[in-house]
Amino acid sequence: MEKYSAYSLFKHALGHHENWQRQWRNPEPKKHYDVIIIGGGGHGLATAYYLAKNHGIHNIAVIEKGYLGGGNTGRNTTIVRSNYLWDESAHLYEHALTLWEGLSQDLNYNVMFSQRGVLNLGHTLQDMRDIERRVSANRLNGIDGEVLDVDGVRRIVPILNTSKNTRFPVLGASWQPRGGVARHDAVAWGYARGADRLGVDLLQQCTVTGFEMSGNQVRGVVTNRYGTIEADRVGCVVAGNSGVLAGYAGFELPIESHPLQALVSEPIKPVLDTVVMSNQVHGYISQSDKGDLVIGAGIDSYTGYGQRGSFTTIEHTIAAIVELFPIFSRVRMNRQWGGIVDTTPDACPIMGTSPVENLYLNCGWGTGGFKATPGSGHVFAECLASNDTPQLAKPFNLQRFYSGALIDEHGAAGVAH
Amino acid sequence: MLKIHCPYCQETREEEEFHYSGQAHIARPTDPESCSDEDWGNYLYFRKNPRGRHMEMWVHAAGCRKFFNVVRDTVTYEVEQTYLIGHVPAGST
Amino acid sequence: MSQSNRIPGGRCVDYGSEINFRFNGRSLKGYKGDTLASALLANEIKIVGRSFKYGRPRGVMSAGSEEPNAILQLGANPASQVPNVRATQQQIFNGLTSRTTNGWPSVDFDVMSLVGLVAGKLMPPGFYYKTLMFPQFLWHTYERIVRRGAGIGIAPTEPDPDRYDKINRHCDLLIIGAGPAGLAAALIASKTSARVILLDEHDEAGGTLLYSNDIIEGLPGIDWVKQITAELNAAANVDLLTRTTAVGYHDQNFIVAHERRTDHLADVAPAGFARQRVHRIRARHVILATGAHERPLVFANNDVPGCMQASAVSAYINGYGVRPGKRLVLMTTNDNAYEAAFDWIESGGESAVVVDIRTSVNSELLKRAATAGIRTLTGSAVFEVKGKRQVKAALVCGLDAERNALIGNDETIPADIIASSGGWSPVVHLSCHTGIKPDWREDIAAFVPGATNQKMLTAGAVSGDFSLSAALRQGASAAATILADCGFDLEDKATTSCQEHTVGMFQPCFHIPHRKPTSRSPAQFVDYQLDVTAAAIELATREGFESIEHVKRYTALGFGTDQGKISNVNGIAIAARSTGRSISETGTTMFRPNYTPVSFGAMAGRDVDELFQPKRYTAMQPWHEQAGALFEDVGQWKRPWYYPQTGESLQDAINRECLAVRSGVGILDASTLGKIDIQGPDAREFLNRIYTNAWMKLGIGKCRYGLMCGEDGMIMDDGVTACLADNHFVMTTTTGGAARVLEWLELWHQTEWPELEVYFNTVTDHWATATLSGPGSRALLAELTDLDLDPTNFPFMDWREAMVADIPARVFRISFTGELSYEINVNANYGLTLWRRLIEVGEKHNLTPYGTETMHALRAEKGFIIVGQDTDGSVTPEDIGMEWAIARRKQFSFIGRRGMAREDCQRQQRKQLVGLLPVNGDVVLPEGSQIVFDKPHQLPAKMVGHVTSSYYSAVLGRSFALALIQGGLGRMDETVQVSIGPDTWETAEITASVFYDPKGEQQHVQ
Amino acid sequence: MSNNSYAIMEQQPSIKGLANTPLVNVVRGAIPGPNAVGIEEHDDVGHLVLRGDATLLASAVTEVLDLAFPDQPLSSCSRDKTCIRWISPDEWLVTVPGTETSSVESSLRDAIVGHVAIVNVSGGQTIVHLTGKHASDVLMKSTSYDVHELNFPTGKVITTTLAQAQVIIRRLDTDQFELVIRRSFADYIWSWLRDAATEFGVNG
Ligand SMILES: Cc1cc2nc3c(=O)[nH]c(=O)nc-3n(C[C@H](O)[C@H](O)[C@H](O)COP(=O)(O)OP(=O)(O)OC[C@H]3O[C@@H](n4cnc5c(N)ncnc54)[C@H](O)[C@@H]3O)c2cc1C
Ligand SMILES: NC(=O)c1ccc[n+]([C@@H]2O[C@H](COP(=O)([O-])OP(=O)(O)OC[C@H]3O[C@@H](n4cnc5c(N)ncnc54)[C@H](O)[C@@H]3O)[C@@H](O)[C@H]2O)c1
Ligand SMILES: Cc1cc2nc3c(=O)[nH]c(=O)nc-3n(C[C@H](O)[C@H](O)[C@H](O)COP(=O)(O)O)c2cc1C
Ligand SMILES: [Zn+2]
Repeated sequence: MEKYSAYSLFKHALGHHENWQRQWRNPEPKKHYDVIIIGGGGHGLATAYYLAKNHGIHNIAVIEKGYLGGGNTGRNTTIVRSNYLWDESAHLYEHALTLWEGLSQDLNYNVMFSQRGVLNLGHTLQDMRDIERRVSANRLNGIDGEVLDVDGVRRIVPILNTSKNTRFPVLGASWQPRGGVARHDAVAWGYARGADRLGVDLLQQCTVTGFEMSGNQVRGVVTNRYGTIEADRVGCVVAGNSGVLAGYAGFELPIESHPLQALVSEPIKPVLDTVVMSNQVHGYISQSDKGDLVIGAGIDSYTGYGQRGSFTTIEHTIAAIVELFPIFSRVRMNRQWGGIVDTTPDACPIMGTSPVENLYLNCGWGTGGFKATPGSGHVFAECLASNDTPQLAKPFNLQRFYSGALIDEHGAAGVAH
Repeated sequence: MLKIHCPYCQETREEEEFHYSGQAHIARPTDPESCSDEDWGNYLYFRKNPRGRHMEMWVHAAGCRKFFNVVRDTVTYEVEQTYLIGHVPAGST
Repeated sequence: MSQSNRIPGGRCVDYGSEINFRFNGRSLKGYKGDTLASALLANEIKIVGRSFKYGRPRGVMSAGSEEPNAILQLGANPASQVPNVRATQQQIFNGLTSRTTNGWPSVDFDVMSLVGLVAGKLMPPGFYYKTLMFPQFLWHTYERIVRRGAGIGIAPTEPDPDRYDKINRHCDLLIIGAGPAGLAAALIASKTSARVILLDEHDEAGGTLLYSNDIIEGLPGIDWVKQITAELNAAANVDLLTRTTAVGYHDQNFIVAHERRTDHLADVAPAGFARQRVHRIRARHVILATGAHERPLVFANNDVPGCMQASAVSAYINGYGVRPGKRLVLMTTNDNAYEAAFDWIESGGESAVVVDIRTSVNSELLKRAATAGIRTLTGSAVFEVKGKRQVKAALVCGLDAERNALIGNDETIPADIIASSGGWSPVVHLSCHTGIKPDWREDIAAFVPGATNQKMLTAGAVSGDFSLSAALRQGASAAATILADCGFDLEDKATTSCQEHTVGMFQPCFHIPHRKPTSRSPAQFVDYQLDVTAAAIELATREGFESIEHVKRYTALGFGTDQGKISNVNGIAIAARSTGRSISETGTTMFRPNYTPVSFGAMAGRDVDELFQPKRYTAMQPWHEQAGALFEDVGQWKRPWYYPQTGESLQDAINRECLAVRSGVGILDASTLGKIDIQGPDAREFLNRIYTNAWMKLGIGKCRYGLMCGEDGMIMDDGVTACLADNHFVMTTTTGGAARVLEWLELWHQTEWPELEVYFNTVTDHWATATLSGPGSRALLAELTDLDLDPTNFPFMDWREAMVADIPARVFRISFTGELSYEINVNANYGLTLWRRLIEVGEKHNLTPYGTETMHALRAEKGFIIVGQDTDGSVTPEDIGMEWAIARRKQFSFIGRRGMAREDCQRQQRKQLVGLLPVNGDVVLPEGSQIVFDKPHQLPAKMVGHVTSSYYSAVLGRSFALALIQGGLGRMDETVQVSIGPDTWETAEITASVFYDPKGEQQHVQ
Repeated sequence: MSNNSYAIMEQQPSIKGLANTPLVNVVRGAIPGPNAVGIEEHDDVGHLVLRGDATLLASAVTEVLDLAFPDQPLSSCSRDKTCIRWISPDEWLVTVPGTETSSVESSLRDAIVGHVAIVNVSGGQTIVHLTGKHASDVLMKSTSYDVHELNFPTGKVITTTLAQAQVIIRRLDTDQFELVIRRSFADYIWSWLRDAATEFGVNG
């Protein structure tokens, strides 16, 4: 694989960019793979990459029904942070954040991971208690973060409406400086290119429509394009479609798939250099390097696979943004879209074995899995390679929904994305 | 933006008036105490989550406050029918 | 050079009303009806912007919402700024202030363009993924430089002075687009009683008829339009909305339309008027009559100012009375575009040359051209533009049969405008918003709306039939079909006649070859706004980005504020060719709302400022305000937080309020607690199932505290329920939980236990509640009631009906402070009077009003929990030491019972609610602080719990807290370390959770 | 005067003038405009919620209130100051002159046999009339329900959302609507309506 650098750009410029190599091949599938990953989103591609890179397994296929990174990876608001409340999640997301910090170099692909800091605003006394609790927990977990009062918030985001006279005045915030955003597409492409170089076959426009089973064992996958492809192990990393795939294997999951929407404004000159999130008024916002405001909405209440949600959700989100940033009232919304998020009862992922042998699950990341992409792939690769659940993944097994050992990020921390 | 027929108000109303209430026809086990943790977990958390025809409950929260069932396609978002709690959808055998 | 390009005959402008406006600091003139674009062209302004990536000069390209280049900043002052206004859609008004956004030092001379010239080659699509990675720590610095180039316009720096509005509309028929097709449809519908809405994004109805030379019903098109619009305006059943764009087509025929009500009048809307309005339209049926956008062709340097759509040339000449130049070269693939050349010559243009890529062209047409003095070249193309800051000439050459290569010799034809028409792209956007794909039609080389499950028909150019007669016919017949379907009688089905030019053979063509390969030719722009070239698209596919969605994401094709209206199809065609697929196989990218951008203000509507969310108040609010209370947000409620006296800090006030309750008497407005009236023979049984404790034996006149869990066994709400009569109870819930609990009760009743005879009704708002608390409360209450307050007759946890201050009341002797308390409930109409009387009479008892903060501190001293503060959805009744509230012997397996028996809920070492006393009694532990048993030597540390509630207790003279701690109940008197800041620890001792009056003597007081 | 099964309580003091309506604290006053929208509170009304089977309630209502019983969804029956509105298949809202509230409640209780609930909610809600040529425009800005006369004729009652609150709306006439609103939302709804009506002018 040719190395990307300023020099390579210069060199190719002289050749009128006629000689760039493909970033990945368009291979014909083999009959049999050691591991098949279903789902060519960030998590699936990262899994394949780390399997090949760290575990010496190269006979791998990633099967993607559309185009690489076209699922939630390509439609999220790209917020990356690790300041989760419970130890189990904090450790997992911090593991991911550490990987983010060297990802561009590791992949030789600039994923534009921008550590511009993430603010979670508090508007009520209970918000502030929750913030204190989370930041205190982060501190003891070795995760950066501080509690800011309203002056502190104003210093970081002067354009935020911090007046006392708003409907829900800002009382303070949690602040994680190491948090930020990344260029979502580049994450998928960087992993794809890295995996391809290590021999992974990326099969696009190919839908898995069933499993080849023998008893309670998965032996391969059935596809619409290439028929049956055999595999020793199958990792299912299909986010919003996890329930559908589980259905093919004959079981149900504690997952419901909901539309989650986002929108962008027209590009404006940079005025917002951090990520601002507010649960109380329900808006999430950052400004991309192109200049558009990238805004995340609340989740739609009903289930849906349509990659679109209700207009009311968009209206509420925009009202929240105008409430927080009155100067954006005359800025205009350009485009909205939706993804299908796989929500679990405790807003935490499911990683590890499934009720069916040889089939491994990595799903339930819901509204907030983009930030976990490197960590999820790294840990899940270990899981697939070792046939054992790594320490970081253990608490996220399916069993917790029977034992009751839920990791309630949702009730207790109440922070989405 | 859904439009849902409330079988009680006998009118089709805007989504804003309703709350979604999850998969329909999940009966509470009659004797919870004799359920295993697994049975109970299945009842509490595990869902069909189909891509396509879905039977689900809604409540006319800002209207008559009645719960009822809806058959909705989760891809096209078309509402096929609504029917009362305790009933089965038309066309079922 | 004032309006030197102005000519007579513009149909949309009023030559009698001169308008003064500003552009880049210059004062210019135009006429009423002009768009900013037409007025700039009239004033011979060529450069209206600089391109995003390469800083190239750009001019007006179109006359409508498809405009990619003329994106200006509007606004006369810091609050009225509007970024990214399309000059082609903005009418001018006196005082309009506009400027270009990119280009330094000026848009006419931009230093960036030099950088673009040199560095452009280093910036192929995706270049940033390939560089700026080393060294790792420098990315942040690189990014700051990258961000300097970001954005187009500038956000205002001050809050918006304007209001916005929303309105809900319902109709039998919504017609989107008021061109001939839409008008014909509306005309039919106007003669029925159907409810009809016709909307058009343009300043006036008419569509292409505003600019064309068509004759309808013997009238010039424009006159026909005026006649029809007058009829429609007069029809009571038709709403005709102009300046209103359908921006989103959502499921089940829900259409969002954006109306610009005052943007054409002034910077800021007249007082009382909404600047813009969002229409939320529910339509039984929709007719999509959105017409088509003309596609320019892709050739070298096709972005130099002076390059335009052919139809835009006609629009400026006929519509606005502006001929944007003198010498026209027009390249076309079809007959229709010739009209622009005719218009040019007729309006006095010096010369026009038509370069037709077709080899065989309708001879009539050629004859007509010759007669008009228009030179025509067939089988040829303009392959390159000469000129840097404006068009100077066209390089023209012959094409081979496949149109893949140039043949013969170049000819340089001088020109100041080069127009092109590569055919038409139906405006399929809206039809696709609900997730369907458009269909490619090879015969017309265009995408048309695909089959949809919405109740929608198409008419006119959007359906792929580009003739006027078809537009009129299809509009009428679509309307007739729909109206018949809705059951309306149609009296008049007569069709509208028109005079039509023949539509000749059309030659699909998108990208004009150059002598050099695409990668080496001068830039051939596809997406102007984002500087996406044909070479960029080819490069993307070469690098493996083959899916059209990948091409879009890698090159940014169609990502701009125009969403690629005129560029996408060209881009798709180029991608298709370079991947060896057909256009149909390649497909389009996904269409999404908004069709054109909508200001956030309009999307938010009235849900801003004071009305952002309801503020809920109790009946006593006027008094609280007078008393200077500060308020706490609890859900949507505003609750008095505390009542500071002059000079008091929060802590001072709380201390004062707390001591008053502990030693005298205080009064709290407890009206916000949820209250549910429960009636029916099975009310008790129902309570038994829904609460964890037992209810069968609660007597009339008695109250009981209840804990409510979810099926998972976790606490979800709590409150006191009183037995009013055998079949009649009133339940209280937490303030925030009221609505949820009521829905919860209904859920169980309606879906699981319909056989239970019971009804629930909210009475939260009906009862106002004033709570007297403290040892002095009895004496105070006694002054205002004849109720026998003797504790033997009115003991703790009883309620009585009585007159209080001459108002009928229900008095509950329950306590959330641990003191003798009376909660006085009256019909809320009398709440304020009751309160005032209590305050008045209370004066001599030293009655002190207290707020939620004091209430919280007092209850915490007693170890009473607050659901949501001391619990968080992961806490069972056992965890908070409330086994006593679990009636395991109940017959029915109450909600939560099985859940709390699960393995993990029964494990040892769960977190349990305990008290905490900081060793240093002056330190109030921050609520939320995490707890460890021993100070950690390294991170991550093992946390064992957190502080849930923490206060300074005035009565104890020290701080105290409640905490959830692993196995806490078995660790009494042990010390823990509380992390109260970076490297700051506080030692605290685990204690029982009741700090004050553990025996309850105060609340049971005899 | 509770009997053993249900507590019925006279909740209105005998002394006059102690009451404050939910709209005690709002800004009133006219905003000039040619076709001003009337926004006016009608207080001193007793509100009773009836829950139960139509078959149990119908005859008692007719007997006690001298009104036909609106058993059809979304219908209402009224006479002078008394009105009964269908709310749900087992719920009706009765309004009567304020002073009659508990006597009506008692009479209904006495007249009904079987499982029903009667709840006095007079303190929890109030009635606002919206009148004038633009009254329906104001409603269109406030609710997604189709208030066109063809869909929402005089006498029809709906429970729906008004801005971000809930409301019961009855059409009294072409240009006249009755809104039943909750006390705690009253300030919000009042401000909302005035704001929405500003472009037309406000009487109220
Ligand atoms: C609007 C929105 C905003 C969000 N914001 C954030 C945020 O700010 N921060 C954050 O951390 N997270 C965010 N998320 C969540 C985040 O996007 C996801 O958790 C994450 O991207 C999931 O990655 P993935 O690789 O697991 O799934 P995906 O990227 O969805 O990949 C799954 C892939 O599986 C493929 N697939 C499905 N079924 C099949 C099949 N049968 N055969 C073959 N392939 C199949 C799909 O096509 C898809 O490409 C957001 C999500 C959305 C929708
Ligand atoms: N011969 C050709 O090649 C050719 C090609 C295209 C069009 N035409 C001519 O164009 C006419 C077609 O008539 P028509 O009525 O179909 O189209 P039209 O272009 O005349 O009218 C469409 C109208 O829809 C409006 N519109 C588009 N999108 C909108 C939106 N989202 N919201 C609100 N308004 C929107 C436009 O402003 C426009 O006024 C005929 O006269 C035809 O001859 C000819
Ligand atoms: C972080 C982010 C930024 C985006 N910025 C833009 C943008 O500036 N312009 C645009 O048209 N779309 C933008 N999009 C949206 C995409 O065009 C697209 O809608 C989204 O990836 C979902 O795909 P789909 O619409 O094809 O289903 C952005 C998406 C993301 C995730
Ligand atoms: Zn209903």
